[in-house]
Amino acid sequence: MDIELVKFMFILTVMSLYLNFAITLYGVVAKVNLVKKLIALTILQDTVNVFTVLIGYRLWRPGLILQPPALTDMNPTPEIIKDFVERSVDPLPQAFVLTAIVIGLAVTLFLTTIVLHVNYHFKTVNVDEIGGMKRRYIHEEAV
Amino acid sequence: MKFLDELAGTSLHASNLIKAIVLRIMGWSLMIDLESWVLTYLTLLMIPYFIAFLLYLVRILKGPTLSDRVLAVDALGYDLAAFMTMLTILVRSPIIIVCSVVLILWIFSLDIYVAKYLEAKELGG
Amino acid sequence: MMDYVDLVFLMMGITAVISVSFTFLAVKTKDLMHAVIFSSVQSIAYALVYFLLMAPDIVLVYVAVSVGIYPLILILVVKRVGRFEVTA
Amino acid sequence: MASLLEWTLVLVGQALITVGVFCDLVASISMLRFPNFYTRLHAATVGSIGGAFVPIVGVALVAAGSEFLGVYRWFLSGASLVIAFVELLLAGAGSHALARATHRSRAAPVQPVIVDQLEEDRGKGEV
Amino acid sequence: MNDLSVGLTTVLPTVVAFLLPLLTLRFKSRALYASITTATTLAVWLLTLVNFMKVFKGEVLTYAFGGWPPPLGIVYVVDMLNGVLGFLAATLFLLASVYTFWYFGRIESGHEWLSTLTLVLLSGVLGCLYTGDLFNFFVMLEVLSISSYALVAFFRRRKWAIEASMAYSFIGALATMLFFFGVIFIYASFGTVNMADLITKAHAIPELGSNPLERWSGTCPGSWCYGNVFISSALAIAFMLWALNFEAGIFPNNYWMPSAYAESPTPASALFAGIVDKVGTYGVLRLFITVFTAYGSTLMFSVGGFPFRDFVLIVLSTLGLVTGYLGALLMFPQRNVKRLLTYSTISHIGIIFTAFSAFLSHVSPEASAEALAGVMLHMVTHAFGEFLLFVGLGTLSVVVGSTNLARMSGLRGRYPLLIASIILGFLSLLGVIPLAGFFSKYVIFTALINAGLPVHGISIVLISGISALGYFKVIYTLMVSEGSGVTPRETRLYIPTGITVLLAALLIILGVLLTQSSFINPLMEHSRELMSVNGLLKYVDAVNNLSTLLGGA
Amino acid sequence: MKRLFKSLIPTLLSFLIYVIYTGSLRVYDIVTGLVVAAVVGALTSSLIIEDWRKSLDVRRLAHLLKFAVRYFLIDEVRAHMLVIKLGLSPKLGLRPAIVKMPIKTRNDYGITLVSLSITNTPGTVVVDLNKEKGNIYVHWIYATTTVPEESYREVSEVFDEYALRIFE
Amino acid sequence: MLRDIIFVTLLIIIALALSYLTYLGGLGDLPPQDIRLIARSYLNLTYNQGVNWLWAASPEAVTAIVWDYRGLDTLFETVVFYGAILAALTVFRGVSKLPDRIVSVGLSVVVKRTMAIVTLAILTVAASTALHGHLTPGGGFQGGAIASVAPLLLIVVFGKQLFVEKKVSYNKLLTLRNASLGLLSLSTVALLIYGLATNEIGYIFQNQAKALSTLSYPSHMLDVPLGGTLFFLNVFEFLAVTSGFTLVFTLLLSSEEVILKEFEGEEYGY
Repeated sequence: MDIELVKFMFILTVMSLYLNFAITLYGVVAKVNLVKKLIALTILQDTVNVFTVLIGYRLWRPGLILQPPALTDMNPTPEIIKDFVERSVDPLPQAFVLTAIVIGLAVTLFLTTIVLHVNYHFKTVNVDEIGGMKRRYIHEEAV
Repeated sequence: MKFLDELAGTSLHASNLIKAIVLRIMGWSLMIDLESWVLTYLTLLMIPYFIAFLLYLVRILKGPTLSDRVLAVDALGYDLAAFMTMLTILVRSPIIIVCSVVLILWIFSLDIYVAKYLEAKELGG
Repeated sequence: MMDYVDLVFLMMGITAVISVSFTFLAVKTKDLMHAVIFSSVQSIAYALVYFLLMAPDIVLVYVAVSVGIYPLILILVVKRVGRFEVTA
Repeated sequence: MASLLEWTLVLVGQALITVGVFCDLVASISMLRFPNFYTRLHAATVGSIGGAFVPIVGVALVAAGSEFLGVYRWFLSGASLVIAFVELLLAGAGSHALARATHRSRAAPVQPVIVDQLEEDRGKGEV
Repeated sequence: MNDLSVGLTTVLPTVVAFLLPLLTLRFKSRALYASITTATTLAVWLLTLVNFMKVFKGEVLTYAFGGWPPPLGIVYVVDMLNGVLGFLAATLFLLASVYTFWYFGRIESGHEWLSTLTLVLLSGVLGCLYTGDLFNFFVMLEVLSISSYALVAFFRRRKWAIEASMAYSFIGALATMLFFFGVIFIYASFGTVNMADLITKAHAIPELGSNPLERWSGTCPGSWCYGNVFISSALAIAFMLWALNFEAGIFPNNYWMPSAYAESPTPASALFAGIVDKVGTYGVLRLFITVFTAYGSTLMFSVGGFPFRDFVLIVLSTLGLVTGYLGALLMFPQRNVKRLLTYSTISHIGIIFTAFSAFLSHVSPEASAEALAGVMLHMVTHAFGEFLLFVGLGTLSVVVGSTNLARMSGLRGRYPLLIASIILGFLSLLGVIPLAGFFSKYVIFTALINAGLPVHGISIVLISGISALGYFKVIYTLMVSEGSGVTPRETRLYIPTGITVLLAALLIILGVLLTQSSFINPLMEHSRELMSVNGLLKYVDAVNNLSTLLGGA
Repeated sequence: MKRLFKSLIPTLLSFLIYVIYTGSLRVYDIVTGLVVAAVVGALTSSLIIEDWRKSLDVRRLAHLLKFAVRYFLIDEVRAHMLVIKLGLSPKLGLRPAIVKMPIKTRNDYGITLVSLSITNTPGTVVVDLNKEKGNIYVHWIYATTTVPEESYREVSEVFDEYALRIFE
Repeated sequence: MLRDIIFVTLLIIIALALSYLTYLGGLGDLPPQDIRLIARSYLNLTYNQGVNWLWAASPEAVTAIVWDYRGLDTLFETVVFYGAILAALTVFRGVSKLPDRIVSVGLSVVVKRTMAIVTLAILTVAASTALHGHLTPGGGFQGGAIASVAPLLLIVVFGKQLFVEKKVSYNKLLTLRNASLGLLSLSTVALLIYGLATNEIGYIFQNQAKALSTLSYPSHMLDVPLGGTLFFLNVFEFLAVTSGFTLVFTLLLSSEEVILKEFEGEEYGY
């Protein structure tokens, strides 16, 4: 195996994730359409999650086959467990991501209901227009 | 060559011939390691598969209509699922096959959603 | 002779780069339906990355959530909101 | 040591996978070359049946023959067969649903086409 | 050692929240929902009371879930800082659920959902306060946020309620995601998310030495653990602070607060202003006085000869100053009472953040401890005052059918007790002498002066002075203005009046107690300990002992 | 009793899928598989089975198997060859057409079998169908004829006959 | 436009700064040479009978972490999901009680029939994923997410009318979801309650026997490791997630007409 290529590709992956992070952050903050914001937010969540799992990866060495963190032997001897520890990837980030994905899904479900309601009430999902209406409303309330 | 010599040495009786061939093939199978054979072959096949994915991606980028894109995503998804099953053998962890099961099950849903979007007035109707 | 370890990393890198272009398209496209499709392609790319990172547990949830459920709710919203992003 | 049966399974499986790879490449090329959505549907069918169903069955055979994968190779093999079964049903239904919806909503141009009897019948109010 | 009273606080409301909707299918009685909520919050209140009594005696309570030794499992750690806040939270939730007995008669529908969401919010708040694990903090922050979003959108036919929830939830989701991103940097570089473990890895204090936690998560020699710990702690703190500042409502992130607090149902807005915004503040405090302290933590690396931690604290306290002035200035023109109260909350949170400047590394430990005591006291007095005002004015809004201040004039003859306690609450927030609000502000003020930060100290007085305008506007309307001709819908307000009077009495009693040195001295003692290395050691030792005990042979 | 018979085939199918998917025959798998199959079978039986007498007919199953073998070995291969040839030929010689074809089967499952078979062979895709009149509209990439009856014989007659035998 | 330019430059700066700090070593070696020590501890302990006061009795480390070592996270993750559905029910309250007069047409008969057969396969695969969560990758939420594809696609393919015909009502779904959540939380505190009753030490979320506590769930069932609570938690989570998804999507996919009717008028309350 070519260690230079492997390192380059791994760092390329990390950089791509940072780029995705920046693009979606732009999408969430600067886009005026709520649906666009929603799409960007879901991608942002996914990017953070992929990044997390990437942290728990490890370099393959010749003669070492990586495996997912699941033991395939039902009656393991200490040697098998030792081998398993040497070969498995980090399970903790995976557990974090599992939690984070569900949380992201829950938040997105809620945001969907809210976007639908915004559409029912304001007949638009453009935050600039809604902001304009709100400024007028607050002005009326304050006077 | 040696094989033919052996054959010539024996009388050309049909049962003997079959026996010899079977023995010979078993001998080969002892000589070549099945593991490295499978893995090398699959490693070589990965590359055309990946090229096919890139071509599908070009179609997704070009469009031009919604249906074209969905269709390309669909084909990409099915092929990716097949690709994942091969990769499962390649990385020698059979239990990660479950991934392609879910991929197969869910890629189809995109078709249905878009079809419903195009066809009906209400998504729940 | 190419080792398959290289191949795994190569695929990971290429997939990540592909995902950047699709993220960009998903954020930029004016047609929201096309944006949904692009974001689901991006999700498939991430699913492949998860697969290569040996995280089958996550792929099980991730594919279901972001290839199956996000498109449904996004298409549902787009159906009610209107397909094209209107810029004021 | 690998027995004759295992070699047979592996070789047949690999043959199927090779066919699958070929179909897949052809499908992706046709997907680019074909002129409109309806013709591309056929390329997608090549991709999903020849390019996915066949190699998945091949993988099931290879896995059944590869002893080095451990006990869980039967899991791999069985799950592959389930995938193949489900895929056979879903790919067709998906293409059909998409084609029908596209034709009904006129989302994609039907041209070039020699004859469109569906459009004619729809004009007569028969569909 | 393993205190069940700590562990049950979050699990109990969760179990009840799971089971409550089942009852709603059978029984349609509002009183039943309110009594179940009240009974649950009462039980939680008793548990937090027990915790508070113990931590006041100087113990640090821990609970390891599942019996796992700490860095492997999740551990709850309660010291003085979160013990006080936990007790405060449970008290406010208890009062809010008592208030719902009255309030449920005044809304059309959704009583069962209001009860359930309140219970979910309770477990979210207590989980955020008690947890000793950063990832668990993120999860609990999400529990808190999602129930808050739902409560803001409770009146779903009112379009501004939906808009407020939209503004809150979109940026809230982004903020919590960034918090998670920060936690990931911590894990990547330190290899742990447990706070006690993180403390030992992030500090180079010889007393911390070797500890049982390292058996599971390894040691961290010098600047390189699994990555460069300085860089990653700086990155992590940047992301996490943004999220926490959003929850607390500090300057660039405070635009969602007025609408959200004004549009949510009264008990919910009272809870938001009382305790939910304190959770963000608590998070910042925990990060700066326990996890990344001035005693040689990884955040103390110098940037141009200046410790990075001080730099962050200066930014925070400057933002706090801006927030304080902004809230005070914007309070006056408001006609909507709830919106006015929200701006008051914003300005008080600004005051609390201003006090963080006393935690700079060159300030004397004495002044820092005094500032911490002031911050804790101010959190309590502000929570009581703001809760009282939201409940009182919210009740009046329900009664007159509007949140407009002008409609509330001329009610003083009708509800004298309620109005009187509301005015006491305002005076306490303003900082008038016999009331508790004065003493908390005074402690912060003297601490800032002692710390050599006169600008910050005087700003607190100025902010109070500016906000006095807004407060007196309300007091004037309630006390002096003649009636606007609105006939109130109700005559008897036993429950709301009882709650407001109770809180007003509490504010007076607390004010009187704070003049006694026998009451103020233990508090100062506790905050001195929290700010010192001793407090750090105590926190770590509690977790260490638990780990040794549960780790077995 | 009727419900039991009705859910027999779904239960068996579910159990089969469960065992194949699990890929092992430990006691745990068999026990959980039986429980899951019973529940899933009971839940989906009303969706899947229309007439339980037909579903328990072994001869129909035999026809189905015969059809499957024929379909994969002959029809699929032929269709694939055609489309691959079209896709790779330097000059795309397409003759796309949407052709109406009358089919004989009226049963839901019969129509499904015919349509899926046609769609899954490359070169022909069912675009729409009219259940009452028994017309299916097929997009055909290389239409040799546009007359409904002739194209029926070309494309769907085989499938239709098997569908009649299996489901009618 | 100016706003866009400002944001773009800001974000490019953020991306560059992140990249530079990563280059300086904020994340350690890329790719990491080895996993972190705490991960080694988890992998070592998860199915190590030699350390049976610290094992999770599950060969699947991720499920063991998710439901045992860090079970509290997952319980509250479930609460977040529950809260999101609760929020949807709160803002859609009233819609579930109105009769939905949507006319169901659905997609073509081919898709309907295929969907009916595939539903069976999906449910079976999902149940297997959930029931083998402690042995192979998978678990309660994974199974639930796979299973929920069935009701979602059934609604989209057949139309909402199907659920009315099959008598899958709001109340039934709510009961199923909350009952399974209740059982889930009960199985997390079961050993604590048992311990309190018999005056022994028990913990919230206890699974196997610990250093100070002898209480334990069974570690094996029939001929496979069971993982104690993991099995029960997976099953209940599976039921809760499936019914929760079905509940929220039946609400979200109600026809627009009905929802708009529910939103007529201004709401009283402060």
